[in-house]
Amino acid sequence: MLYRETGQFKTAYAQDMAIFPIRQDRIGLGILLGIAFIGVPLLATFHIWPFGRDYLLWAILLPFLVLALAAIGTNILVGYCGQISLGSGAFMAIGAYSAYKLGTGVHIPLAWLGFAISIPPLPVLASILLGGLAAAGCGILFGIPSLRIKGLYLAVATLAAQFFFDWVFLRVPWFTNYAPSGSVNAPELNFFGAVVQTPVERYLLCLTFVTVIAFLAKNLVRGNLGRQWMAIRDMDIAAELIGIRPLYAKLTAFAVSSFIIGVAGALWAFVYLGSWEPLAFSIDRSLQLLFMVIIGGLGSIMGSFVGAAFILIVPIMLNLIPTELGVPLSTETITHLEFIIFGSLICYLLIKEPHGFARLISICKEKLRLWPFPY
Amino acid sequence: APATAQNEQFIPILSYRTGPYAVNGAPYANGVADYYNLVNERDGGINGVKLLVEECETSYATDKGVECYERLKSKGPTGAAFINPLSTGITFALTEKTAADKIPIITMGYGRADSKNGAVFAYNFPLLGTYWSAADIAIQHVARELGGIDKLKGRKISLLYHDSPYGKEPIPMLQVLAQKYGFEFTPIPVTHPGVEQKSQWLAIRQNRPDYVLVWGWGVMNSTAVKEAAAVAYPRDKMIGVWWSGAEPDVTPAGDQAIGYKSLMLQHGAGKFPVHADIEKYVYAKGKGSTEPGKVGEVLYNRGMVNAMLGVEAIRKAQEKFGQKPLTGEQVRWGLENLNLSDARIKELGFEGMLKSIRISCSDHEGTRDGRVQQWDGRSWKIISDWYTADESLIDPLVADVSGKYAADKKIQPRDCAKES
Amino acid sequence: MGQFLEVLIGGLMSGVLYSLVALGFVLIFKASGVFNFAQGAMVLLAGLALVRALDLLIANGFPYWAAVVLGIGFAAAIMAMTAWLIERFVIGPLVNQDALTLFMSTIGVTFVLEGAAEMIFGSDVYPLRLFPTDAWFLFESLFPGGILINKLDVWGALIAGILVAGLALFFQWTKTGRALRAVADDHLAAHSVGIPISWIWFVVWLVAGLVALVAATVWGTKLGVQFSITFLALKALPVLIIGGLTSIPGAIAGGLIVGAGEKIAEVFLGPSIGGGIEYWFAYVLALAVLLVRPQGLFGERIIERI
Amino acid sequence: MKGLRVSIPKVANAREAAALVLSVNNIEVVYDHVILVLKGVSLEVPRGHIVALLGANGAGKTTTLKAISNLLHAERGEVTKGSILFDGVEVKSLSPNDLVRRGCIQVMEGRRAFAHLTVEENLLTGAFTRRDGKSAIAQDLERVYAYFPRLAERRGSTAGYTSGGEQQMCVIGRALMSRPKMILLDEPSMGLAPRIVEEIFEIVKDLNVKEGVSFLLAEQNTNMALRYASHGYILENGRVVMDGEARTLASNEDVKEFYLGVAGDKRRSFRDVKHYKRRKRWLG
Amino acid sequence: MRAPDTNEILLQIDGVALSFGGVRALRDVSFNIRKGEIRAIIGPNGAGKTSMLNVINGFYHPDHGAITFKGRTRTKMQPFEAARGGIARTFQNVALFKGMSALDNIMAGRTLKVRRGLLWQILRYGPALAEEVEHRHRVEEIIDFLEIEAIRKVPVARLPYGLQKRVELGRALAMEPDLLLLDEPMAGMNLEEKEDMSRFIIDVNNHYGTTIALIEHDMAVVMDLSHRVAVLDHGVKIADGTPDEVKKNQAVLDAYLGVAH
Ligand SMILES: Nc1ncnc2c1ncn2[C@@H]1O[C@H](COP(=O)(O)OP(=O)(O)OP(=O)(O)O)[C@@H](O)[C@H]1O
Ligand SMILES: Nc1ncnc2c1ncn2[C@@H]1O[C@H](COP(=O)(O)OP(=O)(O)OP(=O)(O)O)[C@@H](O)[C@H]1O
Ligand SMILES: [Mg+2]
Ligand SMILES: [Mg+2]
Repeated sequence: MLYRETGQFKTAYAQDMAIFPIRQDRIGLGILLGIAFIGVPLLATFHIWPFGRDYLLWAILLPFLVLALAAIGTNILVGYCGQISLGSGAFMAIGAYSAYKLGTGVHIPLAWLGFAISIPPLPVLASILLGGLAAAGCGILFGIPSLRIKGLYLAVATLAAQFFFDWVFLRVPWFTNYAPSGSVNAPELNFFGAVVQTPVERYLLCLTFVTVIAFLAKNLVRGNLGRQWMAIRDMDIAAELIGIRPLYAKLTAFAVSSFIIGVAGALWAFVYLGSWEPLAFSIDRSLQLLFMVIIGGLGSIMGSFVGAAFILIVPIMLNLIPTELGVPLSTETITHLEFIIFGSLICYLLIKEPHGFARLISICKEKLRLWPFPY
Repeated sequence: APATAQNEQFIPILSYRTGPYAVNGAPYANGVADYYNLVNERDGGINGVKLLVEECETSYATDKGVECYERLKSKGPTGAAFINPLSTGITFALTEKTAADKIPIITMGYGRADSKNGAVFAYNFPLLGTYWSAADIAIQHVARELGGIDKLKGRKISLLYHDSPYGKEPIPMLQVLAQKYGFEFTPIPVTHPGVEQKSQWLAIRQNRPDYVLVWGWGVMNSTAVKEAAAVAYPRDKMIGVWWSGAEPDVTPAGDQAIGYKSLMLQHGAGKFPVHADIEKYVYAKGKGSTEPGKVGEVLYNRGMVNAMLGVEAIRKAQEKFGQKPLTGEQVRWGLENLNLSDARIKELGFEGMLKSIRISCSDHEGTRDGRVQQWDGRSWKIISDWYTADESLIDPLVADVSGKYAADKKIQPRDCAKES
Repeated sequence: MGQFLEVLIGGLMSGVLYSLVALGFVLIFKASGVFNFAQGAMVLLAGLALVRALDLLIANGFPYWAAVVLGIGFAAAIMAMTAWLIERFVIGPLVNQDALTLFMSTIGVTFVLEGAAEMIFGSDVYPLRLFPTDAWFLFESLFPGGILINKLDVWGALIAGILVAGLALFFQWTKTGRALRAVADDHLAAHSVGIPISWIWFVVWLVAGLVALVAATVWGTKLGVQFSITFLALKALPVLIIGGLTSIPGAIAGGLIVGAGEKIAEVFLGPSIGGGIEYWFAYVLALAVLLVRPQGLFGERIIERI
Repeated sequence: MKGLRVSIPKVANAREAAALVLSVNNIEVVYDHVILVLKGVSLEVPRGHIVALLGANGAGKTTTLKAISNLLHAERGEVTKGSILFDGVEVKSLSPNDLVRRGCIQVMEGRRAFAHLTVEENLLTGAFTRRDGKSAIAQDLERVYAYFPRLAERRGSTAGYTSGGEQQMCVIGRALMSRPKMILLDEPSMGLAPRIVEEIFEIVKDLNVKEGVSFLLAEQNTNMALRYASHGYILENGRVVMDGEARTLASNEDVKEFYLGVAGDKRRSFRDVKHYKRRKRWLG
Repeated sequence: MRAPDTNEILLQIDGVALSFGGVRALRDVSFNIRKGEIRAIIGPNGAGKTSMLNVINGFYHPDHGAITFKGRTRTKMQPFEAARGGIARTFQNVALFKGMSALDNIMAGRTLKVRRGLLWQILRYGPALAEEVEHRHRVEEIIDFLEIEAIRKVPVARLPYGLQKRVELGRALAMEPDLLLLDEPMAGMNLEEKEDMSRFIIDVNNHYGTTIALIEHDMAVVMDLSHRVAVLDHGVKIADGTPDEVKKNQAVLDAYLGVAH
């Protein structure tokens, strides 16, 4: 009874095309945002359970938000445009390192041309966004093969980007400002004079980024470009024959997706890690993002969040539970068990719902609508 | 969670018993855990303050390491006493956080080489040796084998390294040394985790360097030894860093490893008086964390030494702050004022494993001594005297790099002259 | 010249060793359209089962040859059980789902296999010595130092060759082979003509498991059986796509190309740009091949029809 | 028309059971756990008969056939109620492969040829369950080529590249290769040239008469279907709304008007349907 | 039956040949389509009808021959150009975008008419929103016209075959084409649905003046709807003319229709 559309008449198409056409969804989202923007920071500032220690904020919520953002980016490419990519980690790295370079000042001596390009250190916000743009640029470049290569072949080919950039950031000392170990430190997080320092501030920063980008991304995928992407995903030949240019559709998907992933990469480096090395953006990260998107639901912004939560948090929980319960198991056994259970959970979930959490949620909604009747 | 008693000192253990580096991570973690256990079982803690330890699995992955740190840093009545990440990557990621949280980070024989400078890195303690010390010691040994420091001139020395911050750390020092002594230095990277090294070794076979320094970890070490054998590169011209000189690094290669050498982080394998205690108080009670046969292996011993230094730092700090659980900041004082004489080391049962150590504000490394050992097919044999790394070479580099860090991070270096 | 030959030969050989792992991928993909992420974990499992059984048997006084035979039998049994479990509980229920879902499910399988294998058999490094690992030096009269050829590589190449020949014949010439290809095309239609998919998948996963066991004997001898063996999967991927996801001989061809290409690049190009390039070079090579032939060298044409 | 159908257990005695090759008893099918598609469908196919299953788009014909050949679970569908007996055996307990072995094969709608196999390989997969030797299979292969000469011309081509009609013939031929006792034909005439359609129905009749093969025929070409079938069922919105002998159905006024397009006894022109009023539905 | 008023030729095919390996799908086929007419193409299975459409809208490139569309002659079309030039089509094997709702599928057909770029779409505000609403209006008209209001938001993969065909027609109509190519639009439909479909086709042809090329195997439909019929067999055009002429043609009877129809 709670979840019914009855009585909500739409009198204009614009209403039907709103982000959440159903009132209950809007209310739910409002509550969620309220909790995220006001509730959590309040609890955390006053160290009220479960935010007694910074753990929840630092080690769970912060990475969750950033990875959810990256998952949205990945979802645009993989879920909406159907271009399977295992290079997301690389684009995070590009975002992070470009933002780092821009934030610490760029100096390119072009000796043979007789001059040098010098850019003074940019403000953090600009560096992060430009880092995203740099990732978008590289994304377009590495998206070009997608015009010819499809499906799993493309997936493996995107690994070329992954390994190539891993190597570049490891090997080209210019990117790390010649740090001997190749590990670099983020510049101070100064936003127009306000320095972001504490976990709560960091959390709010990431939350803002994620919320804004998620809404904009949702706009995009609901609009014409989003439909072009999905058309390419579902049947590229037919799409071409109705006037969608694969070149434009695929490359915009690569660009938008890489931009978001790049911004997420910059946030991961600047806000979460603070100090990082290329390994922070390894193939494992790419795979992790792909898992999030598949488990969350391909082609669903909402699903990206759920997927990110599942892939990130469930292993941690599984790892925590035995210690918290005081079960006397060695860390080794706990970790092995964690693997086994996590793997089984993934399989179970997929068998229950091959299209991930997003579909699960929509089926639940459909059931709610019919409730109390089964069909 | 089990109720924590108020008179307990919490110590986290970041370990990796799974994943690609488990082979080396597990014995180390066993040594650490067993020693803490020993302190509790034999002495009832440190001056009556029991040690409460919790292990967290990092799989040698930086982000998991950060998560573990966050999970454990404020447990126990006073929070973590200190933290041993056992990974250079995690060390880099935690350096800033630990400074903010005021928890010392002990990186014995690894971590950032520039953190020797305690004036900038107030909370980092690369005890017993950094990679720059290691590099210098290795070159000293090469010179000794060649018959004199002047014989280095014109020689070829290659560095086969794990392509990560860990493997890259020694490069600047080796470049300095190459310039100074006039040998030709070639760094050769091996991609993580190092299962494939054929091209590297084919190149080595052609290039015929006089020595190959191995800066590997995990599977990379044993693979290097095997590949060396495959291209018939003499194993006794290979010198591993102290992380490339344990049993798991040579046993998979079997007889092919005979002759392979490595640095020692002071101690080697073998049993010392403290091991008798471990066997008596820990293993006899069935509380050991590994098979008794593995007690006394290189990495096990290193874990013990690491744990012991931490315990002694707490003990030292208790002298100043009282016999109660201490905060990280207090333990840091203990670490910075740690001064273990030979006599004290003997008392602790570590005689023969360690030389005396003295840590200060300006020198968070304490000592930079090392020896060289060689694998004879069954065990490691010590084949050299003690070397001490040359501070006059290392310090300028430390000052330079740590100065840059301080400037980046807007850290006002402490004035060590004023610190007690 | 001598060095070039040596690198070339060494590269070709180590490429064939990758092919051993790539073969497992091809088998499963060919028979079900599933990209089996768990192949690396299966190599680990097979290797651990084998080496632990061997250790145990030898410790109990079995003669070496008997221990080897029994050990291999034990490992094969473990792989059969794994194949059955995977078919029964994971892939079977997911029949007719799209490729990404199936791919994801094999990732779940990977986690389970890695956890279980290490939990049951231990996570240490276990030396395995089934093949000789020393080297021949050929043509010492022609080139200074001769040309080095590793005996293990030769063994590996030999075994891979036999496997590929056998499997290729099986797929091309038997009714089951045809049925496998039909299943990969359309699960539901295959069901409808009465192809027993469960049984077929069990067989294929079993064969893939046995191929993993073979790979484990060779790679285990090379590296020692340990967790890092799972990383071979990443080395096998470029091999796989150069050859074509559906081609068994392609796995060998891809292996040769990747092996030779990456080793030559690393040795001759690497030093001038900093080294460590072979990982990405293999993938860039693969990318280049795909740009010319999007289905890999020997893969089935991707059908574009409307 | 027969009387009202309720869910009385159909198989009253053994003799009747033997006479029925297939009986579907009041089944309900749900997709995705929420979408109810079949709402109590019952039908039966007497041994050696051709039974037509008619109905508009989305009425549930395909779903019914898939339920019979046990292919639903792969599409996340489920028979939640009722039972299906093939040759007296509960279908649920059989795998699709068992069913084919027992002689019940389905020709799926939508030209699902194995795209990467050649036409001939496609046909041969149809014989997968057979154990009667290579020569018998080769003989049947020739028979199929005789039925569809166009396939013989294209035998070596990759099925994915053949024309729509060729694929359809290929799929039908593939089913014939298994020498079934009962064939579930889902829209066999779709996309085939009129001549071939006639031929297909001739083949159906031929097999039925000479080899006693039973057919359940879901078909939009009502005209043809009722001409060849002995019985017909009309499905509407997941329910059987009318059934009976083919001849009776064909002479029913409603059927005539809505399915056969004859008004009076002249065929309506498609040009003139412009202002044609939408018809009533039997059931909502 | 009213023939189109003009004799203006919209599309002219000259000597088109197309082969795949050994298969000669089209051999020297020439014919034209006049503006405003319904032009049927029939022929036995594998005759090359679909291939012909593929050549017209640029998915296949002929080996020889020329295509003149709206007065411009070229040897081959590019799919995108064909679409922009006003050629839309439906497909023999339904080629809908399976993961999208019926509404989105039809909206996707409006791609070429969308003016606002990426940044506006991100904001989805002001002019961008207004444009989107405007397109939605047009699409709703089509939905009304095709009587598929009820399935607007249903993912097309769930729809029965017949409705999928209708949605596909909707998508083609959304492009507001000058030339509409229909490949067996009525396959798999029962009589009533065929009648509906016929009604749509006639309406589109009459009201919007859209020229239609129609491939269909139901002779009754073809004969009733089309103004002119071209017959292909084995890639060769064997007859061309009004329905009545074609119906009586002996070659057509032999190759295609079989027994008198
Ligand atoms: N996989 C599915 N998931 C959800 N609903 C489905 C699915 N398949 C079919 N349906 C629904 O079931 C109903 C019956 O479909 P079915 O395909 O059985 O009809 P049909 O009578 O064969 O129609 P047609 O003549 O168009 O082939 C349709 O309303 C359709 O929307
Ligand atoms: N891409 C292709 N590759 C190979 N052969 C092709 C290709 N496209 C079409 N053909 C062949 O060309 C011939 C004509 O095919 P087409 O699809 O045009 O036939 P059609 O007239 O549409 O037949 P139908 O009525 O069965 O749909 C067929 O024999 C087909 O196999
Ligand atoms: Mg149907
Ligand atoms: Mg056609």
